[in-house]
Amino acid sequence: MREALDDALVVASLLFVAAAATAAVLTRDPARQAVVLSLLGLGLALLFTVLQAPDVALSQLAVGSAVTPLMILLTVREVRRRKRRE
Amino acid sequence: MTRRARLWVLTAGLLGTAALFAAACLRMPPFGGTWHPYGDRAVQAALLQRTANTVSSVNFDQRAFDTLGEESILFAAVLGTVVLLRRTSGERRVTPQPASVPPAVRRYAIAVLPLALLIGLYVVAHGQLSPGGGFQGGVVVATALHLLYVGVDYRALERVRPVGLYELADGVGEGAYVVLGAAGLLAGSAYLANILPLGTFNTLSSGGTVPLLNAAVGMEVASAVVVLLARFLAQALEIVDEKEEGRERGERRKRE
Amino acid sequence: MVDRLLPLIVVVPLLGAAVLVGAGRRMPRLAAETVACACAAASAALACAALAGPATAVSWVGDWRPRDGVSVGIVLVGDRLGLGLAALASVLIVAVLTYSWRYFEEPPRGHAGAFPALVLLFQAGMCGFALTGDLFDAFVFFELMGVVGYALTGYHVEEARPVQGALAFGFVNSLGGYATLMGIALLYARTGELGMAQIGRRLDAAPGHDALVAAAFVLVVTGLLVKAAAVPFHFWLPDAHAVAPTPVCLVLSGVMVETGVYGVARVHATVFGGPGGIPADGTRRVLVVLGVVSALTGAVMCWQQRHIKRLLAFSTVGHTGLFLVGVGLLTPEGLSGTCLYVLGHAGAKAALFACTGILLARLGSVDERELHGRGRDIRGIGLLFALGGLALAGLPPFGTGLGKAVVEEQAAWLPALFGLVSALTGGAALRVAARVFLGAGERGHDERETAGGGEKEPETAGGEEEPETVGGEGEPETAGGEEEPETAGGEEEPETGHRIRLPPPPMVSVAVALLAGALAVGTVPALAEATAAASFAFLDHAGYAAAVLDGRATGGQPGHGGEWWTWSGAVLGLLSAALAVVLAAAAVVGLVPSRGWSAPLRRLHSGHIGDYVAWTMAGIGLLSLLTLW
Amino acid sequence: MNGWLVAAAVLVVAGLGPSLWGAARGGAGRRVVAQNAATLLLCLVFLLLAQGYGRPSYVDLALVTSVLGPAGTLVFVRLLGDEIDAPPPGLRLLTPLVAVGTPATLVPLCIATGPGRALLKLLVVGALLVAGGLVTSRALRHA
Amino acid sequence: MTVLPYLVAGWIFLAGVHGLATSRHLVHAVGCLAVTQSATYVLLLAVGYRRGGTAPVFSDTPPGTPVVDPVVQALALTDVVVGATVTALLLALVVQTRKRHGTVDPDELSGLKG
Repeated sequence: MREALDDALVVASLLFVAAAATAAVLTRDPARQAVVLSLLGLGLALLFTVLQAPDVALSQLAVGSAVTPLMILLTVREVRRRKRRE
Repeated sequence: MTRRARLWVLTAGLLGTAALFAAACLRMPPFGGTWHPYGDRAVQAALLQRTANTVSSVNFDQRAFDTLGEESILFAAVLGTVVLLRRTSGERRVTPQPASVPPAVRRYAIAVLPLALLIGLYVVAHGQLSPGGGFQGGVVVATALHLLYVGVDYRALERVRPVGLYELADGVGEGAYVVLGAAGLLAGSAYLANILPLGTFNTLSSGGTVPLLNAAVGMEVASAVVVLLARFLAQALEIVDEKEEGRERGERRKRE
Repeated sequence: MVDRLLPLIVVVPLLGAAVLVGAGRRMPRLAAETVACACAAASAALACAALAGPATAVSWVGDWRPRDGVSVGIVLVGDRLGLGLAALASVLIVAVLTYSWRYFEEPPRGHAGAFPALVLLFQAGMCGFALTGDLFDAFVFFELMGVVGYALTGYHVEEARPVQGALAFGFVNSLGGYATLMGIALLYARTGELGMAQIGRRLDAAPGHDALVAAAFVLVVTGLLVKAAAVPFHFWLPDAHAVAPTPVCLVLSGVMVETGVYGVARVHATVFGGPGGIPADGTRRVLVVLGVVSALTGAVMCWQQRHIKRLLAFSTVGHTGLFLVGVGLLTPEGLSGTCLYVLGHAGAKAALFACTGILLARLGSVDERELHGRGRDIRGIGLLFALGGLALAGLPPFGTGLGKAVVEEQAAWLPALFGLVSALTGGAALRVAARVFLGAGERGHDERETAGGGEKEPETAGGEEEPETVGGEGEPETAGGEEEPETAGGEEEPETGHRIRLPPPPMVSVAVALLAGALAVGTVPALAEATAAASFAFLDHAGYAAAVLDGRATGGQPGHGGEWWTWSGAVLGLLSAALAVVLAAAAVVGLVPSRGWSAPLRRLHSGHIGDYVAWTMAGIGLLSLLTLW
Repeated sequence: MNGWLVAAAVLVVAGLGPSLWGAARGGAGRRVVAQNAATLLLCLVFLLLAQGYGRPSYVDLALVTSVLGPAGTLVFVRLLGDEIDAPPPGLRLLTPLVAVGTPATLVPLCIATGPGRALLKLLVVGALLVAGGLVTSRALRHA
Repeated sequence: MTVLPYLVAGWIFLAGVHGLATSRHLVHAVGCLAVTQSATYVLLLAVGYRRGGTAPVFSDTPPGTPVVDPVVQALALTDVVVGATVTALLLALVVQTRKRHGTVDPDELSGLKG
């Protein structure tokens, strides 16, 4: 019973991650993609936790929840700032 | 190539790769199996080294050389970003305009900042005991500082962030890892050997050199992320092209 | 004792880089460059000392020695070939640091140590990759090499092209690295091990090859072949090498690309070479087919270039193809010939790049047509350049000639391929030398006229006398669409900040020393003997595992005296050199047919990242077909 | 039967799934709202998993999420400011989610944990979640 | 269930590559590369999973409990760091591309041909 439950959690998170990855690829606008990537990061953290890898989940959370979106959005802002001026 | 040709080449490649990978998956050991020879040995070794978190033992003791490489990658990437995002000739620094942030957000940021720093340091310090370690905690610490940017103002962040000091800490962290490894050689053992007393299982001082290497990594990561983000922030907020700036000023004057 | 010190070859440059960054803001430029040189030289000395030591140095990092043939640690294996590569890389790094001594214009304020620190990290990456005996550790150092490589390639951010070249480099290499990691994960699933020797033993314990091992092989090799720039994974290389700062090109072309070939050979020998791995026929087919295609593509594209650095980059693609063929024969003689070839090529190619750097510093251009006749007053450099070209063509007694001759003896069809590729690449370099330093032939408008009416070649830089007026601001002169795809070299900025009057002594002496090294490889019999013994040991699948895991040292095998010049080899070398001279002369007097026929091939090199990624995936598909057949 | 894990699975399927749907389509504002909801839900899932697996050390994950989740949302609000349509659709759902979801998860957990350091950690997480949820929805409204 | 995680990893890899090759915006391409890399995490951890095992952290569980493979976790950790650094470096290059080329559309970058 417990194993079936574990499997169900694993399958649910796997499908979530696969869906988030697909959505991230299909979101062509980089700023909006950053939001989806952030959700992909959260999904990965969940998947790692149900795969009993809290260490990896923690580093994925640390990197994916604020630092990567910040870098992407700052880049997007820089790119757009110049576009607007022209 | 035209877009259509590229799509054809890509599709052929993707199909080939998919077929190969799918065939490989069918020959993989079933998911969740019990046969993990290296993993079992690593667990035994970690217990012998009195390190409660086996992952930390693998990272900072058994496969510490990997982590040295990993830290060097981070170090190199930060150095590379600093070089690539430098202010070039023809670019000028300006003082960014202060942002307006709702007071509730400001209060939240200032209140949570010390707590977040504490959590980050806690994650670093308990690396050899519970999930976490230098990398994870270091990133949390660096993120915590940037609460000042998202919640308060860029200038508030600048006040707690003398970039030169963080660059120094970045170098010191990387250097400390290298030197701690060399201590093993000096003690007559191998490079990166765990030569310190192992301490009591499941306490903060257990694991010999593991907590020290962990702390070195934490220091490097925290300062590396701060330096990295500093470059991106400077590009997005501070650095402007003189030509573009001149054009803009001209337009403004015309309007006035 | 040597065993224990092995990690220091990797670690000393890392420490140097940490010092340079930590103290960077306060350090004067002279001190920074001295520290860097000292660290690089110390590491080079260590590698050479280890080469002089016992047969195979094995160092378990953290003292995690194996028990019953298994360990939990990472091993560094200093066998002859690995140490040789580490030594070559370190020596080239020292050459680069000497060459760039005060070469760049004032470094960005507060970052005096940044460039030397990056170079040191690059050295650490290459040495770690050469020495490690652990598959995942190899991936880590592969990535370190990559990350530093992207940053160094894009170092001149003030210009448009370096940024684009670095991006292509970054995307394609990272993708290749991730493919490698997928392959490593598959191998881990099958064998439960990460050490190369341990994986090899586990695979052999259950012989019989299946799709899983094949997929792991294909994926692991993909990343390495991307680094080795084998067709169709090679597109990033000309883009990156043409735009990287010239001192960096010395290392990129001279040794980094070759580490990819080395990685393929290492992985084959230790992991997949046994009964449980990939059948030798499969590996041979993969490497020889890709090698031949790369060699021909590189040679043809090299001949078509006018941007001198891009020309040299394509010649690297061609020669790497030859290396892949040599390694792919899977014989000790083929391997040892390739080693000599790599050594000779590193000297010759690096010397050519060094000369090109002097051209750029003095004349502000690397465009063959634009520089026509403008190198007349530095004929000394021209002589060096021509010698480098002849070395590429395989002229005896250069090391390239010896290596080429040794490999060619392995099969009857090889002399034709090797001769053609050497002659084309060497001939292209000689053509440049004749046009630039002697002012021979027309200024280069002939080809456009013979190209026929339909194709118009957009060309603006050709008529400009002063390149600075075009430099920087001018749009890249290549138009898209159906026009002639071409990259000219006119709008490069001199990297020295101002034009130099006389070639500075460090730059010239580095070029001379590199050529002398290439010559020494072909004239010192001891080197060839050592290489032959090393290659024999390198391919010993079981012997490697025994040396690493059981501590049973494998000495140099007796009875392998090593290959040396034969009459036929020397004649073939002379022939290809003569052919190169003839080709160059024909090109200078305008006897070479129009370049229209190669336009489709040149159009494939589109500079488009999406194209490169698509080709990389197609390459994985091709590799699977060749492996499984 | 492990009720905690069942609850976690339900939250994943019925909570995180719809958040992804919300984040993958529509305007920037709606996406950020969905992202914020996802961090909140994920934090609760972590708490339930820690209890369900019987591993108190997994609570650290929730602790980190409760700090970094709102920080991430604030990053989006700060840098996407002009793209977010005020008030973004779906924002109304956020406050009830925080107000109901957090106590509904935390109270049973606290009861199961009993007094001690672990309880203190849970309470800190809860406080951070509530504060973060309220502040981010305020920030989104004024974006 | 016995192969699903591996297939999901393969799917993510291919989806990321597809996005990378067809991208019209370099920042989007960097994001797709990050997606591609997440396939490697998934594959590594799936390979190391053991049914009924728990995390190899013995601070709150007695030694001797069946645990999942710690080695792949260490590898995945390294991999996460590599991913973040590569993203940062490529984004830095994208910023400069925008400045020097005036575009971030790969179709419009035409400095290097032939």
